[in-house]
Amino acid sequence: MSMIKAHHLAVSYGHGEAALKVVKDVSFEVQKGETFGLVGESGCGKSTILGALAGRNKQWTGTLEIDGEEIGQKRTRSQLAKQQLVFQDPFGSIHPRHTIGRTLLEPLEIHGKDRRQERIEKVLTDVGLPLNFRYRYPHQLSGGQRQRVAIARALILEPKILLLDEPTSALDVSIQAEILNLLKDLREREQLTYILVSHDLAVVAHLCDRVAIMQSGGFVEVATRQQLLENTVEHPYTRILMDGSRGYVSERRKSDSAALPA
Amino acid sequence: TPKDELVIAIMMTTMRGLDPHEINQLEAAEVVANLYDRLIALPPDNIADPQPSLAESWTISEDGKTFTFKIRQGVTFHSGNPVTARDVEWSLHRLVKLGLAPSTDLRQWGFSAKNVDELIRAEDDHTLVLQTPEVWNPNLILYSLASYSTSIVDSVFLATKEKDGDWARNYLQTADAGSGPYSLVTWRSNQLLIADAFKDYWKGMPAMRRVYMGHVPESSAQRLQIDAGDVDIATRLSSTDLAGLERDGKVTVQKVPGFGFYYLALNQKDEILSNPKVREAFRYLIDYDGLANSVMKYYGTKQQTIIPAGLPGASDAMPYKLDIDTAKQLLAEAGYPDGFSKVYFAQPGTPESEVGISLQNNAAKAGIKLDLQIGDQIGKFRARQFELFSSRTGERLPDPHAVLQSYATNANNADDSKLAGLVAWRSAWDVPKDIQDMVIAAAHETDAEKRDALYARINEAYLRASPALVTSFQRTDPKAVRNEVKGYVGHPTWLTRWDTVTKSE
Amino acid sequence: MAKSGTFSNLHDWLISEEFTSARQARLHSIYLAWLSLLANPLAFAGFAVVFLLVVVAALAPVIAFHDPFTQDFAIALQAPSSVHWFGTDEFGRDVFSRLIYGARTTLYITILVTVIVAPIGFVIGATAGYLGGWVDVVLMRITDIFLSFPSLVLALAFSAALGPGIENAVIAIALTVWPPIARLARAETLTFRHADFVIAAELQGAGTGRILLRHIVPLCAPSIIVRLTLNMSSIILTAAGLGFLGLGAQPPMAEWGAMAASGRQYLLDAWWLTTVPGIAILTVSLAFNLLGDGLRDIMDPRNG
Amino acid sequence: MANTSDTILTVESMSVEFPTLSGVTTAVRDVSFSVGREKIGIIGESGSGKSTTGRAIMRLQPPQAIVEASRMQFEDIDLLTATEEEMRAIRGRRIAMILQDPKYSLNPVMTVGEQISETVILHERATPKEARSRTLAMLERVNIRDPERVFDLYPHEVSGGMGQRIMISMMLIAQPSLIIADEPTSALDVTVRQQVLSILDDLVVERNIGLIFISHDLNLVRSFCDRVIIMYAGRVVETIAAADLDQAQHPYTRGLLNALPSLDNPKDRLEVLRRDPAWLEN
Amino acid sequence: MSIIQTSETSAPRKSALPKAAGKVVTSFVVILTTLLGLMMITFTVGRMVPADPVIAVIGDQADQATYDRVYKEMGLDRPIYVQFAGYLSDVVHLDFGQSIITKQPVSKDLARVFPATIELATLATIIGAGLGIPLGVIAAVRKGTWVDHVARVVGLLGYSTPIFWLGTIVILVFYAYLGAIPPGGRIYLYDEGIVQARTNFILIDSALGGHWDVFRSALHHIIAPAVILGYASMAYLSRMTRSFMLEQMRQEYILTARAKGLGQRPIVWRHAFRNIRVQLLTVIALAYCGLLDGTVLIETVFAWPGLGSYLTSALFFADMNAVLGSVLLIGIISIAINLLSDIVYRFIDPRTR
Ligand SMILES: Nc1ncnc2c1ncn2[C@@H]1O[C@H](COP(=O)(O)OP(=O)(O)OP(=O)(O)O)[C@@H](O)[C@H]1O
Ligand SMILES: Nc1ncnc2c1ncn2[C@@H]1O[C@H](COP(=O)(O)OP(=O)(O)OP(=O)(O)O)[C@@H](O)[C@H]1O
Ligand SMILES: [Mg+2]
Ligand SMILES: [Mg+2]
Repeated sequence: MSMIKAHHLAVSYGHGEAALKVVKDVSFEVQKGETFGLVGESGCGKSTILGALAGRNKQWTGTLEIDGEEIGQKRTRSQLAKQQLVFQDPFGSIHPRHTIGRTLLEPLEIHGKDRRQERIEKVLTDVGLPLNFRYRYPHQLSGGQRQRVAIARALILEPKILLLDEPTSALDVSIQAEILNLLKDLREREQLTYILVSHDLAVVAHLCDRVAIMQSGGFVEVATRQQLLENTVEHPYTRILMDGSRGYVSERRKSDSAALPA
Repeated sequence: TPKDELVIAIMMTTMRGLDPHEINQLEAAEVVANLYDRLIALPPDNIADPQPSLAESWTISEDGKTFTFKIRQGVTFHSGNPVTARDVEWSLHRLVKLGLAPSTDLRQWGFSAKNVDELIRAEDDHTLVLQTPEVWNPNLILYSLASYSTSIVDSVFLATKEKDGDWARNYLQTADAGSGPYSLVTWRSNQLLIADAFKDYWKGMPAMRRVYMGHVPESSAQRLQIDAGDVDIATRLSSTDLAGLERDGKVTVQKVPGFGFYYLALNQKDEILSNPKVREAFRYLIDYDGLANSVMKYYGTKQQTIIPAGLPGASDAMPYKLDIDTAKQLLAEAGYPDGFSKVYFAQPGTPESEVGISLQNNAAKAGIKLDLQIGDQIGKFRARQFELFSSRTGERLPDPHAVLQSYATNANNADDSKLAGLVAWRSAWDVPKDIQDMVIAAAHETDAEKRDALYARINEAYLRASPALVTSFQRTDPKAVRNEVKGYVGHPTWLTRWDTVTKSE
Repeated sequence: MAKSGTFSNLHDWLISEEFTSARQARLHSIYLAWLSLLANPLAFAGFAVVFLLVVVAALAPVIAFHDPFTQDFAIALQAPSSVHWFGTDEFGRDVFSRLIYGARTTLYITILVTVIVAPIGFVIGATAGYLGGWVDVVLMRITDIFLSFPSLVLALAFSAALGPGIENAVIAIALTVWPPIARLARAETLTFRHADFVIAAELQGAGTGRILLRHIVPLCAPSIIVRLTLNMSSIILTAAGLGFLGLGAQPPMAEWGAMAASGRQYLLDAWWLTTVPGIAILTVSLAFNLLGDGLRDIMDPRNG
Repeated sequence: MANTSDTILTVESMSVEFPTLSGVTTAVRDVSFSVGREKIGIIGESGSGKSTTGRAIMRLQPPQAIVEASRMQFEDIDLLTATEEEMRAIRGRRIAMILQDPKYSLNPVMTVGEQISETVILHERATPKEARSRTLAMLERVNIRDPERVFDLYPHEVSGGMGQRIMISMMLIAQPSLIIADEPTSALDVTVRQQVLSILDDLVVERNIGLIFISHDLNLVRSFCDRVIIMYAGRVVETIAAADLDQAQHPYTRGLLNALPSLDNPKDRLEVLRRDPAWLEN
Repeated sequence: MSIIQTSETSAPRKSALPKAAGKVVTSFVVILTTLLGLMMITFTVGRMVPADPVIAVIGDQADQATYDRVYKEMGLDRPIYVQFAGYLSDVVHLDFGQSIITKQPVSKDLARVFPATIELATLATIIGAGLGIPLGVIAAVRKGTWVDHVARVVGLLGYSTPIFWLGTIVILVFYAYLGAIPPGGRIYLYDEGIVQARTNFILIDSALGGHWDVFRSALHHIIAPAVILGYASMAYLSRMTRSFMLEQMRQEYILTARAKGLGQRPIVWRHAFRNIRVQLLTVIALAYCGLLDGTVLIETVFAWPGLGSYLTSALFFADMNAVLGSVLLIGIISIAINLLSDIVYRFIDPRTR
């Protein structure tokens, strides 16, 4: 069953002459429980696609179907609850003057849910945070802890889809590992569907089943995880990105010794 | 200041134009007094004695209705034109026909735009005939012709300045066309006025070559400046500053008497305030002595009766003093033992605001809560939309009639009769008929002795009527003059002259 | 600080970040602010004076040992003495007592204006900033119109129009104070408008009202509070200026500006009449400024 | 690798402390290392004291910071006793520093050329004209195609990659013998990063100077540097040749390596770093 | 790495100047609506003032007939919107009506009083900026030292002093006790009428005419009010400069400059200060407009015949034409100053070019 279906999706910013088409005609489908990756350089439109899916960018054309339901530019509250966004920067995505408890309470109030304390406790446990963290303010938390809070906030409405916009790129490697593991666990436990944006192919390959490689608003290639790991991607641009995630390739050394162990 | 120049510090904010037939206030009148001459002059030291000025002499007909004036020859305006009876005729017509505030000076005797052409005529260049529609005490007419409002303007010159039949009104606001001892050089509103001595003045060129009037609104600034010798005369000083100056001895303070009062008006449309006992109670709530020794020291003299001191019929009876208990008792008798609350409008500026604040304080002690609002509320007073109002008046005729007409006549107390010039009407006070009749009779009375007696009776009756207009002080206008300045004599009807001024070392 | 046992326990409890309740979390942040206030002597001095002002205003009848309204011309304009600490005025009223009661007026005006202005300024500014588009254009146009009057002129015009009186002065001053607040609220809102946590709330379905009140208010609050505190000084000065021009508080109410203004008539004989209330205005307004300046350092580190 | 033994900088037991409201924080503790004519990487988690170390070498720590060391020798100069004036002569001239984000580390209201030539004018008393030609040459050296045009551009008019190349030319124009680069490429895209790094690489090798390369990207440091210093909570836990990184001994280093997802070496679950309090003692 | 907000976000009321011609039109419309709103408010307020304009003309004692006639003459019998429309159409024809106080065309009055105020405000701004900006820079550079604290107290005192009171005290001390300054006004009364009014800036006129004694007299008069106003503006400018500088000194590019080996002085002046010039300009413009405020009180204290005292007395006596004319002028000035600072802004700041 496909959870997300985007058909000829195009997204733009601005109006009239200043209008800028940032995502140009992309189509994809994500199955329930699948993780779909989006990779590409800064400004190629990754976040914009997520924004359109999340209901943030309303200037899109094409068709969007989420959980079997066709979605319009305006959404109802329950439609909004179906997918939740996790942002890149854990320092900017949590209200600095709300305690964690307050941050988690907020969506429950909006949606008028019951058993609030219980839900908060559950979700804190789910993301592996001590319960008394709910009295803390974000500045008293580390980056990784904040990102857990952000994930908890996204989960508390029991969505079907998590849209992850570079969820670990602001974090240290060691913390990144924890978050990636957490995401993996949650996916299994809650039967979640992910779309993961990253510029690091290694991260994407770690978590995703399929990856769309983007360049200036369009997909250049949709590769499977297998293709990435086996280095059998087709597009040269994908290859450059793969090199990049391995580190620095010395031009001099390249010319010194033509062959480099693969 | 230089020896042949005179510097006067005034508060200029109320000086609105210099057209003698339009202005209505003291500072402008002093300027007009010096830019223009009038048919008759009233010497400041003997104010009730009309003296020739532009009129060399005059005769009054037997029936008391026709006045014939002989116009002085050889007098010229600042423009060089000779002063003739035609100018006098044109000037007086202008005053009446423009019909602005000062025109009351003639209109109250029955002159109107309709009849003035006929009643005021130049027989020839040197003879002016003035007929009154009714018989009035002749002094009233002569005094009126000595008022700043009857200043004689240069009709020939103004003919060139006239636009759209405006009687050169626009031009005269900021210029002069007179024959007085000074001619206007500059006037910048709220800043300064410069006048130069007129070389060809008929009484000879004045000693002060140039006169400056500077806008110095602050009392303390005026005091500092006169003390330092930066100005010669200061006219807006608080009592404290005047006392201070007097102490230091460099300056003499003149208390120029005026024919007006500090009054408290109680709106008679108000049920409480129209109670005679309540009115009476207010007379006991004024701290006559306290004020007289402080803020009113230079601004007034205690006077509780309605005829100003120095005029026929005046009395020095002082039946009232501050007496909270009596006031309380009167209020209780009136049925207000617990007092009441009223809104009280007082005029801004010293000493009116202090008088108001003092009254408020005493009233509070008697249980009357006054919501004092200090500000320019004359419009509300005129429209009878007030509860209590206090201010001061200043009349320019040295005759009891001037004050009494306003304070003691109210021919029709209806709202729509709009006798808004009269403070009695404004207070909605239906003045007892007998008092009103006596006031009218006295104005028509030509026999001086009978008239004096009549005024004495009016004065007494008025006091007994517990009037809606509570008068406490007779107005005086203080002027501080440096000792080296001689001959500057404050004039009770605002016609202070500069041509008599000299300076010693 | 003396560290007796209970105090240091309390201190530790307050300073600890291992919260066990929401109340502790709140008290913790208040306590930290208090500590940084203590660490900033100038701001603390400002706070102390403001605190003193409040105490004096509250206890005016106890502190003032003369009636501030009783007149007696016999003792008018007396120089400061042991009976009348700051002398008497032109009506023989005790200046010290009037000064004490004047604290009430000052506080009353300041608080009332602030209470009126803060919500209005915030709602207008935040709405404009958050909604953008034509709402922004219209609201900011109105704000600009009010801003392009010099504020004293505007206050002057309005209180002249509304008539003298303290309530009218409050309204007039409020009219001049809200536009900068609205501007500030808008600027602040704009910086948060596209913040991720606001977007997160939007994507969860929060309405405009909720976002403004729950999310934007707490963020704008520090800088608006700082601005309001600094404004209190200018409110005091404007009120005094109005009092000086004869608007504002009406007799017999004691108001420092009016006292200083009416004292000017007696400047040369009774210097205390102008000097004393002037210094009072200066002190209190300086105190608010010091406090506001300190609060800025404490609450709004961005402005250093 | 050339002249690794030729030591440029020696740091022995350096500590940096910051007094704060709640006591003194030690940002760097007892750190010792030396730099030769090589590319030495410093890696570690956020807050482990990498930048603080870099700045302390240039004596550019915030005024309230307290720096202590038993020895800080740069070539012939004792950095511990050098006066501020001497330091100024060293900064930019002999030790240069490249910061993370060109968008913020270039003065927005001065032209690029002006900012570069300022260094030459300052340190070599060059005339403006000389400075200009030196600048143009340097710009060319960092592969900027139209130096004349770029000279008069303002920082907001250049892209991130170009900005970082400008930064490099500004810092290398006075021919320093040591460069401290604090995450010089983390604001850049993968492709641009490659270009910038290779320019830096070339210059360092060509001029035979030392480079301290601060980064938190293990793969990058491993492939770019000669030696790696690993920092944890203000301490150096290990110093190792880049090529031997995979054989690192310290559990922290090992933990970091294992936490890394890798294309070449996929794992189902990533290993999570287990922090040992014993690491804090040395 | 993280989404970093641009530094412009907190900049008050300034956006980049419109670039296209269409936007010039928009900003023109904006200015016009502002002015219109300004006048509407003023007009309404003016009509609410309790003082009766008719009585201001005819005085208290006049009778009702006179009152009614003048009331009609002044057009007060028409509905207020008709009066406003009439006023607007006059304004379009550059006719601001006549003042009832001065009996002069308002435009002529303004031409007289406005230069006096400008002269005062300009000198005050020069004093304020000349002292305030360096003080602010020094305070920022020496943040936390006694210099900073002193600068802070001096600055905050300037914010906190009731200007009318300070004026009064200055007159008391410097005129009454020391005799060092004149008591008020623009020049001595007996120097009046000597200088030919060309620009109405007395300093300029007297210099042009070579009347150096009058020039000295004018300078002597302007010093005290200008210093008092300048102090207030210095206080404001030094505080703003300080916080702008602090913000800049925290920026990365300062670290770059230090890493280059630059000394403190070039870092402060060549790098940091250059970055705040634009903001400073805006603030100076604001301060200048704010001074028009201060002049209302200071002109009263020093009997300075400027716009502030003109406007105040016009308000008190319900002189509507004068009030409207003055407010319109003030509005235009503040808009013009802001516009000007916008334009200069574009020349200084490369980012907006
Ligand atoms: N609100 C906006 N208005 C106009 N253009 C925008 C807006 N947001 C993004 N863009 C533009 O759209 C393009 C795509 O932006 P997007 O944020 O989707 O990129 P991204 O792939 O997520 O990049 P990054 O890796 O930097 O997050 C960029 O060129 C950006 O400049
Ligand atoms: N000015 C300062 N005042 C107080 N503490 C500071 C200051 N600057 C840095 N620190 C502390 O010093 C420690 C080291 O900081 P530093 O910036 O050197 O880390 P880093 O390794 O460069 O981290 P990142 O990878 O995030 O850049 C941190 O714990 C930080 O909190
Ligand atoms: Mg993105
Ligand atoms: Mg760092």
